[in-house]
Amino acid sequence: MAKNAQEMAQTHKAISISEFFEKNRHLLGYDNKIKALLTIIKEAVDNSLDACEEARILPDIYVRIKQLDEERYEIIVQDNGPGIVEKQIPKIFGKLLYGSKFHRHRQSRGQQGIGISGAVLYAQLTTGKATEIESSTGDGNLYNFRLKIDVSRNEPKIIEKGKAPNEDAWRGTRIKFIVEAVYREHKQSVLEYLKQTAIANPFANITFDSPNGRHVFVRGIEELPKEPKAIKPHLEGVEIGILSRMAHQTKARTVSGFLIEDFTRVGKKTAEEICKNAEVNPKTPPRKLVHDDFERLIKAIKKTKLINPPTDCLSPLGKDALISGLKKELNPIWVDAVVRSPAVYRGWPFQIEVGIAYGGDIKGSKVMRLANRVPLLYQAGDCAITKAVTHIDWKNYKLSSKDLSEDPIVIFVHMASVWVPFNSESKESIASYPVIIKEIKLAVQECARKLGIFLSGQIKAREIVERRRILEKYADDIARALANLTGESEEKIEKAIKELVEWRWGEVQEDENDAQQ
Amino acid sequence: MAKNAQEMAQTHKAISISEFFEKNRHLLGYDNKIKALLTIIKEAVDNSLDACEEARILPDIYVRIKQLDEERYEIIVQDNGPGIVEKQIPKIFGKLLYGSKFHRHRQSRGQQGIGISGAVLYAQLTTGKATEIESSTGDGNLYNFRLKIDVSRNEPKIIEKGKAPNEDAWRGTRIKFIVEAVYREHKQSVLEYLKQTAIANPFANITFDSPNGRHVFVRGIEELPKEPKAIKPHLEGVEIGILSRMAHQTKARTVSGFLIEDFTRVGKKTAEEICKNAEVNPKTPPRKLVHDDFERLIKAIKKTKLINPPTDCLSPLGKDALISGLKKELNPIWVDAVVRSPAVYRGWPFQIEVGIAYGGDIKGSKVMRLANRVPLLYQAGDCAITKAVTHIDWKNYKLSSKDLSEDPIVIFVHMASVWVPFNSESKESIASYPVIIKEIKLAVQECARKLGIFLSGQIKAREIVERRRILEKYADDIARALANLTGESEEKIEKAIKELVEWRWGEVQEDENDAQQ
Amino acid sequence: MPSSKAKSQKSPSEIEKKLMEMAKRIVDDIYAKRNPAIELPIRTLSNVYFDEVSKLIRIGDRKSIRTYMNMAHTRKFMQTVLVASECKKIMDQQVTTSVRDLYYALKHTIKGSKENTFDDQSESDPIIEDLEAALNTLREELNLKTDRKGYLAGGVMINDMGDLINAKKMGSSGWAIPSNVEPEVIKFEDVSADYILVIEKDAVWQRLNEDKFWRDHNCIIITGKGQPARGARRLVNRLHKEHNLPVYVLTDADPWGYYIYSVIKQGSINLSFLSDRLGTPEAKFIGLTTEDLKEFDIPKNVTIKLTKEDEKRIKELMNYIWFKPKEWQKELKHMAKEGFKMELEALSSKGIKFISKEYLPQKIENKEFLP
Amino acid sequence: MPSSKAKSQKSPSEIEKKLMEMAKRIVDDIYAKRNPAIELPIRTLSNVYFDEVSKLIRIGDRKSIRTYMNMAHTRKFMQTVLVASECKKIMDQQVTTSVRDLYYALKHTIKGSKENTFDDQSESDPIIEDLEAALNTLREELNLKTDRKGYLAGGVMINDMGDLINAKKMGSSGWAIPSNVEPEVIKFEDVSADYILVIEKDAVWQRLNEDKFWRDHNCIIITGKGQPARGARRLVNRLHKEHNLPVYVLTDADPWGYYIYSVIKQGSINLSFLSDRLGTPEAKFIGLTTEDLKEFDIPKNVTIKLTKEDEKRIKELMNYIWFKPKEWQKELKHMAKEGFKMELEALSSKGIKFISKEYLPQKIENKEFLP
Repeated sequence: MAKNAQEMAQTHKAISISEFFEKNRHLLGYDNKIKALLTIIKEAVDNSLDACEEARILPDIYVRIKQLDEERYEIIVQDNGPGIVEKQIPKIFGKLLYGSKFHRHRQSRGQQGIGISGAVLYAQLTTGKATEIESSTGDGNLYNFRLKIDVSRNEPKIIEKGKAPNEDAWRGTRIKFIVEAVYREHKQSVLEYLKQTAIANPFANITFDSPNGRHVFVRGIEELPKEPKAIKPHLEGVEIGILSRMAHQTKARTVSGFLIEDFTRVGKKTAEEICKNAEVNPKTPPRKLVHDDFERLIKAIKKTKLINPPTDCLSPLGKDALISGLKKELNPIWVDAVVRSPAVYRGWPFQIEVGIAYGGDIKGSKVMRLANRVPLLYQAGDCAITKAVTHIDWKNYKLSSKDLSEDPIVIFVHMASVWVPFNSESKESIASYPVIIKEIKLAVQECARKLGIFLSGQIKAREIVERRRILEKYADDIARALANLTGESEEKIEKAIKELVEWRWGEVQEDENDAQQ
Repeated sequence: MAKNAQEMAQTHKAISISEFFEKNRHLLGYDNKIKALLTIIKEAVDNSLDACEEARILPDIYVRIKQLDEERYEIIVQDNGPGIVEKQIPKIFGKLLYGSKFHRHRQSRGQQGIGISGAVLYAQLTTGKATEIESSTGDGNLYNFRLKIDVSRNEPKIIEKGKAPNEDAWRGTRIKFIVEAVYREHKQSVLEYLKQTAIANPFANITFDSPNGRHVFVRGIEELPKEPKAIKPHLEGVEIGILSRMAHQTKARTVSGFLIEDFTRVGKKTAEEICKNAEVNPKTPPRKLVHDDFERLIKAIKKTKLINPPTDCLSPLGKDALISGLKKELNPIWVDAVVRSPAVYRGWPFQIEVGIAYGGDIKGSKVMRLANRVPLLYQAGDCAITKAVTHIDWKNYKLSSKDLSEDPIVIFVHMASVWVPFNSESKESIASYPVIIKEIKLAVQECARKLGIFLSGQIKAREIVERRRILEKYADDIARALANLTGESEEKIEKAIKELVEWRWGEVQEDENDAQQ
Repeated sequence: MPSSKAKSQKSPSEIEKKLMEMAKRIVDDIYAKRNPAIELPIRTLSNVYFDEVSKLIRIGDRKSIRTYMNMAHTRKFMQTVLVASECKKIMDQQVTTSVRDLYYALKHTIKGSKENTFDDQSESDPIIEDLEAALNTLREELNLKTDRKGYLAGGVMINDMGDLINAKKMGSSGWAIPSNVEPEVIKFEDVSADYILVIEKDAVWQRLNEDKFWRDHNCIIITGKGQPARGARRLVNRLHKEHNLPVYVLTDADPWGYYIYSVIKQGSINLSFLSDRLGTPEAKFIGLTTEDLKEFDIPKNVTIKLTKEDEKRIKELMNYIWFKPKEWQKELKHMAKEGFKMELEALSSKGIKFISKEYLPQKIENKEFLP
Repeated sequence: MPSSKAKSQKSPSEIEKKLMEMAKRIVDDIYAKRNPAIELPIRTLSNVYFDEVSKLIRIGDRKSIRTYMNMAHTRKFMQTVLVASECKKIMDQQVTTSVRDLYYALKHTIKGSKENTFDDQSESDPIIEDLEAALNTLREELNLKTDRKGYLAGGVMINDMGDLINAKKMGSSGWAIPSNVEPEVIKFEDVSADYILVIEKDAVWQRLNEDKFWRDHNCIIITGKGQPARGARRLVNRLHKEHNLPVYVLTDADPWGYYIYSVIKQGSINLSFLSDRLGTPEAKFIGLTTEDLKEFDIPKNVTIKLTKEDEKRIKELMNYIWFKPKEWQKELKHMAKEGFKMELEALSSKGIKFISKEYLPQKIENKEFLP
């Protein structure tokens, strides 16, 4: 029956983030049982790789998927990373939106502190089972937890907790989930994800015990990529809401100082120019700024020429690593890579690298899409990478089809960025910002040009050999006809033709005065 | 430099949901400045309609968009709803994931308590301006607030607060945003959204002062749709995680009682059958159930034949209202509607209704997609409605093109459900569950059949008149030829032919013995 | 019979009477307020049969009724009446005209509309065939003529409209066969040849004419330049019937060539009502066959691979009752199995004069014919 | 000249000598390890010009060099040598053959490969034209003949290989024009006609032949059945040159008909090297024109709407230098503006005998010609 405002007010209530994602699990990549398995492994392996890299450890990753029941699987992911200190374990695995990477501006695989706890949530939702975590930082203690999430409070619920002596001084983290899922080996499978991961992280050893047997992806290079640095935000793309919040939280005591210290690449001159254009005294304490000041500051920032952000926050794979990865996993007859200089969108630096592998063991064509070394397997159609690659006419690069449908080729595109703009929270495709598409296209085209040179060389070599074959093929008929016409000996003419060919077949003849032939 | 686990632990930190959506605003529908304007108005108008319906008030909604600067707009949405009590105002508008509808299982426009506070967040982010809310429940007091959101805590921040005497005893709510945005009138515009809203809510008056002038959508019927009832969850589709959580929160004292009281449509017999199959004593207190019990219960539930959920939680528009809405806004020459019986997906009841309007003022073809009376304007390609409509061969229904590309037709499809499965949080398209597609298809086809009958009647009528015209057209030539052949008078024969036609033109001749002609 | 001057008044011919009767019935229907109707024999495969006695394709008894008031017929009904009327006109004037002229004479915009009586000739040609079948007559008897095609040379003296033509004295061209070879126009004054050789291809005919094959073998050589037009078929029919000359047919070794032979022999489906006049059931097939490849040691590389369409057509031929004789079934099976066909010119690979000096003499001498 | 018996030994003709010289040069190149080359006149529009003096389309001086070692030429080079050799063979044997026979005689699989010397006749035909142009000769002089087309009737007595043919006594068919009408084969014994009327359409020719138009107007009527083959064009050229007969041309009023006229008059681009023998610059255009519609009060409904292709072709014609005379520009502009074309048969809408009794007599009497 009709309610009045008072009655309605009584039903209002806060919703926990866990409840929200429990009901909206597709937003995190749990649309169906096949994809769920991939999502869990992806979150765990990404975390392991991130942790190893940050601790400068060459990763050894072990993944096991074991079928327990028709639609029930046990998943184990183990790494040799730095381990997690005891008191952090519950929150990292048992609370959504908890993490180290959200407030830091640096390239990493994970970003939002939502992935691994999402997996724990999915496990408890579908099988009711707690997730087991074992970890040691390499000291004498080995901690283990059995965890769930208290959904209504979004807090970890410790089911069991233990400590054991760590006699081998083992270091690392091992997680075990029990989930409802379905295992398949197809183009969007765990196997494909691990293969692409091995290509993009050739410094990692990955062992995968699948329900169908073991796959080993052996380390190809012994060096970790350079460590990305964290950066402060860049003024380009900053909005008034963020600016005013930062101004109220800053430790700086003047507006000028605030701009210089809290943002990247702002020097004294730039800060003062902004203040001048905004008609704000650079000495004003930031907390005293009022709304109108912020409006004028934002306008002034938009008018000021800003220096691009530094790019040491990025850690591209690099040309050699990329080539090494493609070679070891694909065994092509030709491979090359192109690493673009960093570029910027909305104040965030990013960098595109592209590798192309052709022929050899490769069958058919494939585009491998990666963001911060993580393979993207779903939503290819919406992705900036797909758009860039499909807009290229591949015939221009001597491939046999416009759309690659008939060529043995893998195009590997990696976007490294502090902040990758995904189309959805399940991180499956990159948003189509024009500048991103442009960078991808330039990189792919540059690499494709190299492939084109290789392919046209192959074609040319074949053509020269073919030329001799053709010339000789006709000698017999021509000789017979000329003998009939001139009365000379057929054998003699044929021999002369063959000598002529022997003598001159390598010469390249161009069609000049003879357009109509 | 390399960090160890202890160092890493120091950087871990909880992330507020506001921070999360601040950075991921595209998930809420703020992908760009054109869409942002639509999203804000949509959230505000949906809330107004929901509130009016719940309070059984015939809605009068006023919307105004005023351009302040190149990309800055003032948006006002005002309703004659029940108003909001003073102390709820800050939380409803200033806290994400706060609302009345999330924990209740009933059809409503909003669901997650994230829409209107998301709009407040967007406003403060882009212009730094607080949002103004005025509301009265119709008593002597008129409350007004100027609100922002404290992003790091996800709590409302009251900038200003006032109370005025409400001398006219005005009742309702009025919101004013100032945002960065761009106003356009195209197929995904505010205007289109309001037009479709007017069709789907013909009991509402909507007045829209756009930057280009006033549009009024006048109320077509004087009756509100029947009020939907809230329902408890249904056992179909319940997962072990939810079941065990509910069991620990229930007030029931036995498992049997828990199943009967906390779920819809579970009778004593069903509850006992489930317990028996699960080898659980129906008298066990729910809190004493252990994990294995839940596993067996879930299996038993899957095996038990369950009664479908009740459907009084749904409030479809109904055939008359739908026809009335389409007529008043589209002025077609033909209109009809089909309301399907409720169906169920994953335990949630839903209902499809379809209206088709043809000809008259309609130019071109359009599919209007609505979920719980809210128009969906984006992501048409991914939507179950689009998929169902495009899989139909429209030529079968006498339309001139297979894909409607040449027909003046509007197909209006409404899905009413307690829980609409959207493809993303911005609620722009319905997920493609097979049972949903099937229901839509059946409804559209049934309605299309009616249109087909109308159209073939039109064709038939044209044909009969055409027959006479054709017969008479040839009379002259035939008469001349026959006169030449027989020597009779041409005039006499022609007159006789015309009499013959006059006499017999209405008779329908079928091609029977004469296949080769 | 045709002449440039119209006689002032002449009594109507049988055909003209039939036309007038048909018109009279229509007018009676109109006056009686009945739906006016024209009865037409059905001319599709469904109403055609192979007459085992005469060995000709013949039309059956089934008729269709074309009526004015059936919308699917109305336009054709009008056109039929118009063509009938025009035929009467030209017969009255005692002139002949081409089917294309007839089309132009009848084409006009219908009063009060933008529609034409006929949009193109493909609308009027079938109506003429309808009338031929309905009146059981030849178009030539309606004073209409079609495109002509084909040449003749050899031992026959022809009287064409009073001009005497000696087919042994026609130089490199031969005598061009006109479209109307009915006895009223074409008479055979003297026939000295022993047989008739009908050749699919004009180039081969020219080769044989240049070699004066008809003189050395005392025969008549005729080419239809592909599928022979009515004129050439009727000519063969008349020479055979009136002078008892055997007829041998020489075509490409492919399903289309074989079909040309069958049309010369027992008539066609479309003109089944004329088979008596156009078919020559006693004709024999002299070649090419795919078996010739081996027998005459023809190099394999001048054969042509069968196309999908060829293969389909072979299957169709095998099902026609007039290709049921075992020799034909064997040849068609052989062609399908070996997967090749051959053109007459393929014989040139054995030398320019191989066909006239070896191939044909051997075949005729040994009577190596297919039935 | 051709006969069925090869003379035992004959001395080589001029043409044979040219062929042998060409071959000699190639062999010399081979012995000297030079890239063997054949020089060929270029036969495309780019090397063709309109000779204002003779009023003929003529070929220019530009040559292309076809060489053995240029991969784009190798196959064609081989084919050219083969065709030359085969021509010598048939000239040695003193026989003629069709271009199709030539193709078959040369087609074989190349030793040690799966490639054929020629895949189909469209490969050998252009090589023959290349040789004609290179040797400045007619294919008939290479003892080759093409498809024949066309008929003639009227005041001329023809000697064809010794057979005497009176074109006034050819009945309904007329005399079929052979492909080779060179003086060695065809001689004109007696020419009594006053002029030649060349008619695009056979149906119209038959109408005029039936009306004995050639008798009443003392002329010769010739049809090429569409675009006339070389034989008919050469015949018109010879009759005009040798007996000084005026030539009038009657075609459809459409760009294709006008082009047929232009080919009769000044030759074609492709055979520009033969214009002297094939073109008759003094020919006049008698009709149809689109202006006739008004002048002869022809009903508008027998006209045909121009297609896109027609419109394109009209524009092309307007740019040809030989259509530059103002009368032609006016007619073409008129056609484009009015947007219709007409076929000769359209005249039948005025009555069956309108063309022979009114249209042509009036045009000829009043000399209503286009240049």
